[in-house]
Amino acid sequence: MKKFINSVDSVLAESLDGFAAAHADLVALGAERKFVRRCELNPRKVALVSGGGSGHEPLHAGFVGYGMLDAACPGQVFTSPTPDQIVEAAQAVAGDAGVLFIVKNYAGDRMNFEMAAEIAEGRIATVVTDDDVAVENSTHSSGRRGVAGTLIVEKIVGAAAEKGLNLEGCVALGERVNTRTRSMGVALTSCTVPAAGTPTFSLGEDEMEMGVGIHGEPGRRRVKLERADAIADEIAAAIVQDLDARAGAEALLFVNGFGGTPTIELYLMYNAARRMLEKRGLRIARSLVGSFVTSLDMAGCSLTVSLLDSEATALWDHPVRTAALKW
Amino acid sequence: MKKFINSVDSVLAESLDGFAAAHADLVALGAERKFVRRCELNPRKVALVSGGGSGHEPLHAGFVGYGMLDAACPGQVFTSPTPDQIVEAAQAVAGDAGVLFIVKNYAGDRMNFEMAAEIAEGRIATVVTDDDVAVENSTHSSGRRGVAGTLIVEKIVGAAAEKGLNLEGCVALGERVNTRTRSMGVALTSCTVPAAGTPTFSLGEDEMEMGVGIHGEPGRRRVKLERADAIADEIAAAIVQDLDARAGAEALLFVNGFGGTPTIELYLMYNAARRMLEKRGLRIARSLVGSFVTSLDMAGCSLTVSLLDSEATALWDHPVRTAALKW
Amino acid sequence: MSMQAETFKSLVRGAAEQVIASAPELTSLDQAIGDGDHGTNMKRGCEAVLGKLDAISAQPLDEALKMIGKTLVMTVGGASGPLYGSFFLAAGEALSHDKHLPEDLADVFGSGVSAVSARGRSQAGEKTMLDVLVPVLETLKTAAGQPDLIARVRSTAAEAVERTAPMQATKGRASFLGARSVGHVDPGARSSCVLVQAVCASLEGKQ
Amino acid sequence: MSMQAETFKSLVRGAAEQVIASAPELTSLDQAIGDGDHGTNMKRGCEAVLGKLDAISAQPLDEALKMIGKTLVMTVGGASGPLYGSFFLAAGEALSHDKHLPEDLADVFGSGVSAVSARGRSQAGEKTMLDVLVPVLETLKTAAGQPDLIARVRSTAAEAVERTAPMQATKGRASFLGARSVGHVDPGARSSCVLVQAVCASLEGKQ
Ligand SMILES: Nc1ncnc2c1ncn2[C@@H]1O[C@H](COP(=O)(O)OP(=O)(O)O)[C@@H](O)[C@H]1O
Ligand SMILES: Nc1ncnc2c1ncn2[C@@H]1O[C@H](COP(=O)(O)OP(=O)(O)O)[C@@H](O)[C@H]1O
Ligand SMILES: [Mg+2]
Ligand SMILES: [Mg+2]
Ligand SMILES: [Mg+2]
Ligand SMILES: [Mg+2]
Repeated sequence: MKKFINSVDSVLAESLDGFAAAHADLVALGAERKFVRRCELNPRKVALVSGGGSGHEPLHAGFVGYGMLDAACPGQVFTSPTPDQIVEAAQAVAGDAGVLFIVKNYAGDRMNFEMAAEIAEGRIATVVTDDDVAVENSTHSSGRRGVAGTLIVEKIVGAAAEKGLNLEGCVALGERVNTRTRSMGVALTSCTVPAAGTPTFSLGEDEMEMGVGIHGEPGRRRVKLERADAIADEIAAAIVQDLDARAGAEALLFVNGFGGTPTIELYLMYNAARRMLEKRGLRIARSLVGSFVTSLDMAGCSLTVSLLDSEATALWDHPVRTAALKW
Repeated sequence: MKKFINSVDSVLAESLDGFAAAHADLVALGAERKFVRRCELNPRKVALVSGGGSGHEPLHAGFVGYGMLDAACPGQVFTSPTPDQIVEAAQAVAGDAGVLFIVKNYAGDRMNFEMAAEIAEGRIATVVTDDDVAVENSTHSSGRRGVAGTLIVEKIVGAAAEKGLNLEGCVALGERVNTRTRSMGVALTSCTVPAAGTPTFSLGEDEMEMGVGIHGEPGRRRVKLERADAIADEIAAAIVQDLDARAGAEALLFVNGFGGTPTIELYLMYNAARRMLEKRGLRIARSLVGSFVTSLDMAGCSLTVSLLDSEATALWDHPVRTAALKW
Repeated sequence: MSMQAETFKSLVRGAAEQVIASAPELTSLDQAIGDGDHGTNMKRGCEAVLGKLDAISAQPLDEALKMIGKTLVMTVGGASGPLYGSFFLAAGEALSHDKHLPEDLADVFGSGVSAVSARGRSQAGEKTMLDVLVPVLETLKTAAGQPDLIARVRSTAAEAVERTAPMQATKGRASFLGARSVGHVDPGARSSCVLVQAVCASLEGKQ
Repeated sequence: MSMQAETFKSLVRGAAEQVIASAPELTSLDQAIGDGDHGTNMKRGCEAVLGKLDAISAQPLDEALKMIGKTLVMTVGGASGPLYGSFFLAAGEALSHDKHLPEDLADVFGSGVSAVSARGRSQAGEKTMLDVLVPVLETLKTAAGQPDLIARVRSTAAEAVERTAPMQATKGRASFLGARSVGHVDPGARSSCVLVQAVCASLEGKQ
């Protein structure tokens, strides 16, 4: 395992300390590093709290700031945060308008946020994201995973909350955006969880894992490495089929790196994905390219498509001032 | 070689097409993809043109936009752009105030920009960056390499040009910033040049290359992998010794990923580097953490320290609107 | 309370140490069909319990179990944190309301199992820890009072964990794998088995 | 002009093809003490020359050499692009001003070498292409008019390239390595040798 670390037990704490120090103008770290919150709170707006296992940086702490989240709770690497973290984060940022939890659809995340919602005081509502189309057989009862599309939900609902939308409105908007958002990823290499010390899975020199999850979970299948166009085509097909979009529909295309894939390749994939989506009748009206929802050091990427309407577009364009997203 | 590509010959072209499409609101691609330029030009300001081999994305094209570069010339992977590219870029963005070339100190870059300056019309001046302290023996006559500190020169001079500083002023400022900026990098793995198909060098499971260049050039020496604190300490010592800063001096700390190292590790390194620099009497007043000056898919990072004065700080803080840096 | 504080303490210590010792195995099971953190999660939780063991065993049994549950909830995270946490919270709660050990062991354990099932919206057969906990509960019921109860619980747990291998997961992270989850033992089932076996070993040692 | 267009064309084609064939070797030399692109750079430039070969060989020799130089400058990039480009531009320029082939071969070649040296601010002994070009120029001067000129040029180039191995680079990318550049042949010296040898082979075949 080749990583910049001092000890596997302190990776998260040291990384959070660095994050908070580097962005002290935007965020503050809660006691015992239980959460990251905005420096400047607005007590009249709905407070957005998200969180999840670490190892997906900059998700979620990198999205704390004006126009997006109010607080984020970092769990241990790939491990949901605990209810006390979430409760304390909610209490630290809650104003008069209630608190919205944005939770990726994993058993652990859902249960910990659920326990937090049972304990915390004040009005709390939850939006669950489940944008990953990788798992074909939807008969299994846990539903789909929440992956990179979560960023889009957080951005759009974050902007709406900033503009004064109430808690019910934020829930409805979040669910609507989630319903119109689909993602799928592919891994060229495994990630290595620091505490585990060995790669979560292993791929041959000519193999890739199609439909991989952001925790290194196996995906649809292990196949021979393909050309970028073929990869983009397969993912675009899976997404478009599932989205059931009308021809000419406007969409946001988000090409997300998993941590070990460099920018030059991400833009090449964007170029391929855009062509594959346009071929299928979508019009790419907004774009995001970068490593925002990572899986530690995994080489790979995911494509996310989110259908836009004028409301969603305006909220996407609304100013945002966080460590990882700024415009 | 596991990369998202279609063919090794078209990597750059496809990645540039993707970049230009994703950021069509900010940049436009020149004919034959010879350069990337701002959409909106200001003919009264000094035009900043940079460029160099590709494979370091988002450097330089990602820094084209308000407050930073006017154009960037992408060469083939790790290969300086050719004089015709540079001449056409200069002609496309030149206004009344002249053109400033910002060139990293490599024989190829210097010669190609020099030939371009000989050919192009109008007033042209050049600033050469050489911030890499890795090479200890400075008796060799090529001087030092220009690496991640180039970003800082481009940002600060870019802001000054936006505010109306003339060509001579921009040269003087660029040279001053360069003189006050030092970097050094370390690699945990090699990069793989697509056209070469194999890693440029190979490191054992427990080895790192201390002082590596951003093209995978060997560095000071190959040593056993160390803890993050020890790595940060060695680099900080080399930088501080070379900078010869007075105690209490304010500095910008830039922790730069090489492409294969994820954000969680970069913030951990930032945390370590900050402590090591503070121990040596520097005060970290500004920070940047991310993969901005990469070396394809190399795992590793570099630390850059730039001494600040109130002018440099104000110019660093000045708004910037590019694909990769925005505030 | 019929169980002495010292006995309880050594029982908890034994169980926690067993789980910590099996952390690498739990992690590698989780690498196969999950995200490779179950061992680390359980180790962190058990270390937290060991760190508070004096305070825990100073409490009456019901409060002690709740403290264990709370500690697990606050330190384990992931799916297993709320689930094991809920188990001990509910078991402690049952003892606070008219249940007594050892006579109501099956009921108390059953309260814990129900809490896991409620929190996880899951039941036996979905390739989770419940596929060990539910069979163990059955044995606790059917073999209650029998002299070979402990031995039967041990073999129930050992067999149950193996039976998760051919199952296809429909809950938890492994469910995202669909058919590819088949052929691997569930990590949470394994940690439940380790816990049950460790408690059995303590009780046997005491006999 | 004493050299026929057809001969010149096949000479250029032969040289370009030789460089293209040796691209993998050039790249692997560059991986050792540079950035691993020298073969790709030279291949790209030579392919561009081949693509324009009809137009190039339709020109008078001085213009043809300048066109080659310009093509290399515009397609190779890196350090080698301006250097080889300057070589051919200057050699063509020399022919435009009173120099003639074959009698002024050493002068014409010398103009190219001087241009490399001026553009690169470098000289022989710094572990670059000049460590082949300068010795070749010496041989062209000292052995001018001798019957074994071509053979002597070939052996000069072959020996010169090997002599770059023990040198420590003080120019180009390898200079950043300091003492670690010792022990490796310089990639640009090697490509110069390939070019010189290919021209020699063409001329030998013609004799
Ligand atoms: N809904 C559920 N009901 C019961 N047990 C579950 C459920 N979801 C997960 N589990 C159990 O939790 C275990 C995984 O725990 P752990 O790895 O610590 O959490 P995570 O899956 O969040 O990484 C699984 O092996 C399974 O036994
Ligand atoms: N200043 C110089 N003078 C002469 N030759 C040089 C100089 N700098 C570099 N070279 C030659 O160029 C070669 C490298 O070419 P290439 O790999 O194509 O460019 P780059 O170093 O920019 O990647 C070196 O091996 C050396 O022979
Ligand atoms: Mg987990
Ligand atoms: Mg190069
Ligand atoms: Mg797990
Ligand atoms: Mg090179």
